[in-house]
Amino acid sequence: MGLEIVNDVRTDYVCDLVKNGKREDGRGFREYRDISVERDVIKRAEGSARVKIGDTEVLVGVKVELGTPFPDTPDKGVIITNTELVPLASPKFESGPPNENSIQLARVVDRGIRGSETIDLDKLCIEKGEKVWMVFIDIHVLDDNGNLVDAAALGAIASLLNLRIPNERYGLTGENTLPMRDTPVAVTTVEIEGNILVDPSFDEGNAAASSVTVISNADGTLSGMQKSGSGGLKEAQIAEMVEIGIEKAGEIRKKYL
Amino acid sequence: MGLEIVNDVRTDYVCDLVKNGKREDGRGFREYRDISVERDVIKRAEGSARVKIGDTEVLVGVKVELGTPFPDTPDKGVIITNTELVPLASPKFESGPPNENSIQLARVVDRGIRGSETIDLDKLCIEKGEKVWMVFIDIHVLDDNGNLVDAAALGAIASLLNLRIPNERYGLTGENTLPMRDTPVAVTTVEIEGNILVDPSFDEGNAAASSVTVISNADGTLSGMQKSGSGGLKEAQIAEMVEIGIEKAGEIRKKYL
Amino acid sequence: MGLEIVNDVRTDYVCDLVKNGKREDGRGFREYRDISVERDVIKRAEGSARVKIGDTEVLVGVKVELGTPFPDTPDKGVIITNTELVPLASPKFESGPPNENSIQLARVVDRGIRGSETIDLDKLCIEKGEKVWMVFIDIHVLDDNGNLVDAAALGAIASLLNLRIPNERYGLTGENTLPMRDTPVAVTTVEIEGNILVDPSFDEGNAAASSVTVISNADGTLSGMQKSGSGGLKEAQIAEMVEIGIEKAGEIRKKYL
Amino acid sequence: MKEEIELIKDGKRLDGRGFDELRPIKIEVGVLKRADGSCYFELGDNKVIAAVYGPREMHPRHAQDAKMAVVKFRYNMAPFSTNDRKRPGPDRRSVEISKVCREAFNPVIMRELYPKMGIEVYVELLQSDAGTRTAGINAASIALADAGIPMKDLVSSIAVGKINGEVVLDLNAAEDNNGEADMPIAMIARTNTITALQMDGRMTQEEFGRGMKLARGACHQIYELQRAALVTRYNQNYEGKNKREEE
Amino acid sequence: MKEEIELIKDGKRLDGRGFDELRPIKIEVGVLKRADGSCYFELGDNKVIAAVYGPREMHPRHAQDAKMAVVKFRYNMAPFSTNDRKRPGPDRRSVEISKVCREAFNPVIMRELYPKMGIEVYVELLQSDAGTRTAGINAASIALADAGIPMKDLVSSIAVGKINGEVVLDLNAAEDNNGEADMPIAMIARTNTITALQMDGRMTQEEFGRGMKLARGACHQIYELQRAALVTRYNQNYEGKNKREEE
Amino acid sequence: MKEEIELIKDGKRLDGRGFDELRPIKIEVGVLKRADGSCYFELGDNKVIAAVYGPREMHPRHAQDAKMAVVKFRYNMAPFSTNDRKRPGPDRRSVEISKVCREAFNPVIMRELYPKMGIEVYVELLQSDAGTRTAGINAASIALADAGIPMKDLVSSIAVGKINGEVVLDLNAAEDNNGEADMPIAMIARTNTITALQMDGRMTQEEFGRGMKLARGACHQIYELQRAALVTRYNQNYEGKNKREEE
Repeated sequence: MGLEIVNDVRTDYVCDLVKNGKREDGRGFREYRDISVERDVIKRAEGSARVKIGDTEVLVGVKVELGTPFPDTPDKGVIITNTELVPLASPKFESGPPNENSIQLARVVDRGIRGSETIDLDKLCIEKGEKVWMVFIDIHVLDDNGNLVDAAALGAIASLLNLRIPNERYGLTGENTLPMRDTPVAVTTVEIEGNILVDPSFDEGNAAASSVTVISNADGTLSGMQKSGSGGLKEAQIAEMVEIGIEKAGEIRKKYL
Repeated sequence: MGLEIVNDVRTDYVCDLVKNGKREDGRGFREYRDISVERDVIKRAEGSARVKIGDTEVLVGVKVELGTPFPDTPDKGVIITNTELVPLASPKFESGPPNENSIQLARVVDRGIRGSETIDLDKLCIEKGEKVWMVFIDIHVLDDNGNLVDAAALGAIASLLNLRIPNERYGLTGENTLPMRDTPVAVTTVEIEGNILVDPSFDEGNAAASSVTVISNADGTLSGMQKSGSGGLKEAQIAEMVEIGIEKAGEIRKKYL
Repeated sequence: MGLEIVNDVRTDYVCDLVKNGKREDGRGFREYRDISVERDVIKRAEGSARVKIGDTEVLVGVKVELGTPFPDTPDKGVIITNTELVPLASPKFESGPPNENSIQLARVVDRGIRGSETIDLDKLCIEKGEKVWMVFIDIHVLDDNGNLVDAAALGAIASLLNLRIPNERYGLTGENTLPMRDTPVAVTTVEIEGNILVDPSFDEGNAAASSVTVISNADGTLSGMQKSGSGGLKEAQIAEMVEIGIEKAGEIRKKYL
Repeated sequence: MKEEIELIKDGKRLDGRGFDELRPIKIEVGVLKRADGSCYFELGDNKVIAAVYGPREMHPRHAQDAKMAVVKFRYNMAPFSTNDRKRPGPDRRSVEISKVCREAFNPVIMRELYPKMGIEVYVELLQSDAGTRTAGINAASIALADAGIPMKDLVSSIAVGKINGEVVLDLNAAEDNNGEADMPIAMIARTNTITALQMDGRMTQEEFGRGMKLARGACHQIYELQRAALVTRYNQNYEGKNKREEE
Repeated sequence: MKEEIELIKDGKRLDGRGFDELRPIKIEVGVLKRADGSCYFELGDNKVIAAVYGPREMHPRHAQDAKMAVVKFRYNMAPFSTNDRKRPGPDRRSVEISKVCREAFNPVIMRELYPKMGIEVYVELLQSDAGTRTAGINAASIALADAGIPMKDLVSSIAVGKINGEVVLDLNAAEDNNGEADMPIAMIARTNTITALQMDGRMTQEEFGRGMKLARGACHQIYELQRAALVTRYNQNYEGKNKREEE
Repeated sequence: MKEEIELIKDGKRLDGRGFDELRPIKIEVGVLKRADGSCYFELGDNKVIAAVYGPREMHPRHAQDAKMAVVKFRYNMAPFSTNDRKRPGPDRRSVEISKVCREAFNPVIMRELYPKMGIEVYVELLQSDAGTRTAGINAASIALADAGIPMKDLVSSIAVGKINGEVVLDLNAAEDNNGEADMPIAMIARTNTITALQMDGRMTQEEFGRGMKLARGACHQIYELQRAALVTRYNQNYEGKNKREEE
């Protein structure tokens, strides 16, 4: 109960600021917090990246293992994206199987990578119907201070971009790198009091009625979208969010990928 | 709490009626509600039937897929009967894994089909120890207004009676129909105030101390029985229930199968 | 609540006794309750033993089945130790998946057997990478009156000592006995009011701040240890516990194995 | 890259539809006796039933909201609704869809009228052919109204997508499996307010805009069908009631 | 159709029993210290222990019944009780059996004496050889009495079945696996009131009637054995108590 | 028997360490914003983060202790922390380790100050190389202090083991996998009080004694590093506060 009142107060505070054209941390509405991307941080993973957006911190590790393909795609490798919202990262997260928020997070990141066809799944096939590479993208959230999805998506693509295929470990030969065909970047905006803000902080995420994640590719095409939250949006607002999404993705791609 | 009082009142009402030789809906003690059986209602299923008994509605879909046999029966196909008491169907059902009621329902239906040896499991074997047909009988309850088990069992046998084996889908040739050896029909009676009533309505099911499901075959032999509920029954009562069960099964078989 | 007060009272009672050099049942601090080991009590198991330590009763059954080895040990058999703290055995046990207590119990017993290399896992391999014997050690607690771990470990080694490999059942030939290389015995001591007591009763187990299980072999070497409980122990206390552990294990081994 | 499969021939889709054409829709209201409100909805080969229970006491208590009703939404596929049998119980896909659908109704349900209560919406997919979540939302919208849950307006839903380079309305399974993009949308048709939006696949910003326009038009059509079905149902009830009173 | 396996030879069953003969029964009462009541029961090669806890406070609270005690019954097979190791934990079979067994006791336990309380019955199958649920009910009946739970009467249980065309009593595993039908029954022997009944396989109405008669006779025998075991136990307790008082 | 692999050469271990030498340790305090206290800890190639939340209200209520705070400890390996991907979620190993670690802190946390409350400790293994639980305990100890949880003292932890017949300190993965024994220990270094102890493998009583001595020395070293890290953190906070006040 006590906590909910605090939430209400913070929401009111954030909304008041936005009405006056301001944000908690002094940013402009279309401004991201500081971003940092550190790669190859986990020795045991075939690819990894630690991404910070402001105080939000996400660690993505990619493991590549041999497995059997799905029966309906015998000549394609497998990508599995998984998120753990471990209780270390937020007083709101709880131990237990993935809930709808962590499932949505994983699925949106996955959708961006699939939609952009970044990874050529055919190249992950070793023996049709028998042996393919399984690529496990594990998103480990360390500190949730808002906008997890952009950090997770950025960590995923950064990890994939210098993936090492562990041929040696399985006694195989072949290319150890995987040519990437695209670099999808997710940009999340929220609607608060009729305004569109990019990269919501934790409190802004709570205060917003709606949020939209737009994932776009190097050529500016869209490769995934997801509206979330309990509010409605006008077409023009969504168009603006798409516009911002493509623009900001370009900036992030240039700077960090 | 409130709900429980309502239940008590309805139980008293049903019992009073029965004492006076009457039922809520004016039926005789040995009278079924209207039955309807609609077949092949689901395109994606290899067999299906929608059964209504009064306002009770059950949808049964049968899927046939290739799988590996159980180690102890390498030359036999597999039948798996499963019930979902989805919360759509009743204010009393809850989401989650099958509880004892849905498990009992599935197992009683399964028992009838197995006991009557309706399906020749040997004919479901394609390659001994390697490949057999798996027959999944899924009972999806849509509207629970009493006597689910008779509706489910009727839906199951109706679905099986015109099952199509999907040989083509798996690149196999062979007969697409499966000769059925029997037509087990389940008939449920309840004991209320010393009287035996067939096809209990929802309130009658709640009011009854005991209920007995009798499954019988075309030749009048029994192929499954299950007593349920917290009351005791005299031998003579059970004998009467068996008598009614066989008789009513004959009528239903003639009319709907 | 009521129960907790009872627990507190019993704990105080046990502690007062110990301060005066006494135990509930009149034993000396280094004295076990009566032990009995009955072997081959379960026909369906390849090895079994019913162990009683005072009123504590544990039934261990070992099943041996064919299976595939783990990928990283293709030429070794598999041992799986599992404990069920079934609610029959104690008012404190609840139905459901293994909790931390039952997992710890199984893992400590397992550790003793593995640490002593009692079973030559190489001899459980039938066909490298394909077929090995899986040895399931199932610990079924029947009556929890304290010190389950010593009873469980004794039951496990007693069951293993006359294990029959079921070659015939799988159409195999070969030795039906498995040469055992050692006889690890677990001895648990607890610390109460600065004193070290062996073989804690139920109330002593609750009253103790710490308990230590020491598993040792025929030659007096250690093959497993586990401290449990919320207290701290001095080095000298642990040394004493190890000393007692090795001594008592020798006595038990001589008498019951 | 997917090999291109011919999904459009002579300006028509394989099932004969034009680019902006909906599949046939069939609606029945009040089909279940136990539920407080219900609706059977067909969209092409999709067959879905929605049921609504509530507002009723919410369990467990700690899941209650002191200020407004909590809406539960469960999207579930029957095991036999798909080509390969679907294992019973929720999977990651259905958990996500349930969330998106629930949020699609939050802007319209007057939740503040029922603090501490629960409103439960259950959608069962009996037969699926792509676009199942849009069919589910359309059905749920009617079932909510049938249950008498106060709503500011109905929610209507449809998907648009891209096949063989063309932006088209309401993909069927063949189109969805072999197409380039799929974008399910839910909206309050009368105010053009979008309450759900997802996109999968690859499309340009311009195609996205065209898709939105197509979806808007279709949602208006669906809204009219939903309204008509509810009016029919209301009249039936009214007549039924009058009849009973006359007797 | 099952190939017929010879289970009857010269009018006797393979284990030498006549058609209406029970397997050997062994009963020990009060075998567990922690439980409020307990019983070890052997029926041929079946070895089962039952324990009873309660009446005691019921958790969680919402599972309480304001008018009477709630009976919990858990039938569980030890992993090593079967030829192939049984995976620990409840499966569909044991869930169903637990329900049937619980209901078998509802007519006799005076639940109305303990509103809001729970009475818990745990049955562990240590070694199985067909007829396990009947052995479990017999054991539980004694354990309930040993725990002092007020009951109107004991419940006794046995199965009848059909092998090689004959109706026989108390099938063992070989007979159950190769027979035509199996019908476990529980009854209050003194009043011939049936409290549990299941049937599997195929039998005629006439065979069913004969089976009922066989079961009735056997339940009366079992009832006497149950009573005798409880009397012995009572005398032990009484003697023990007297002894202690003399000391 | 394991084939012996050469792990010691010319009196040195393969990574160049002496028998009584720790792997390099790196500590950062207060690395997470959301947690009440946190610590990043490296022990050789182990990378671990610990976070502490609380004391805060404990859910569910029936898990509360009326007399003191309940400590929850969750040891968890990230899926990518190991050579073979670890399936997410707790397994038997992590459940046992969580229990042992929780108990390692019970003697020092002043739980009686916070009746009915919960203190939650979360340890995430990001990269593992044997000795993960000791790294986790060391990290948790600092995170608890960083969260301001009243403790009688810090807990320090290290493993000793036996490789090629020698008792050595702080096994790495190669040594652990091919060694003869491993013994993780936690202690209150200042009072030489052992709060956690496990042993795996095979060692003599004399070797056990030597191992204890080695562990004791190492825990004293670690204790000093933990203290130093906390002092640095405190000074930072203090300076930061002063700076802000000056502005």
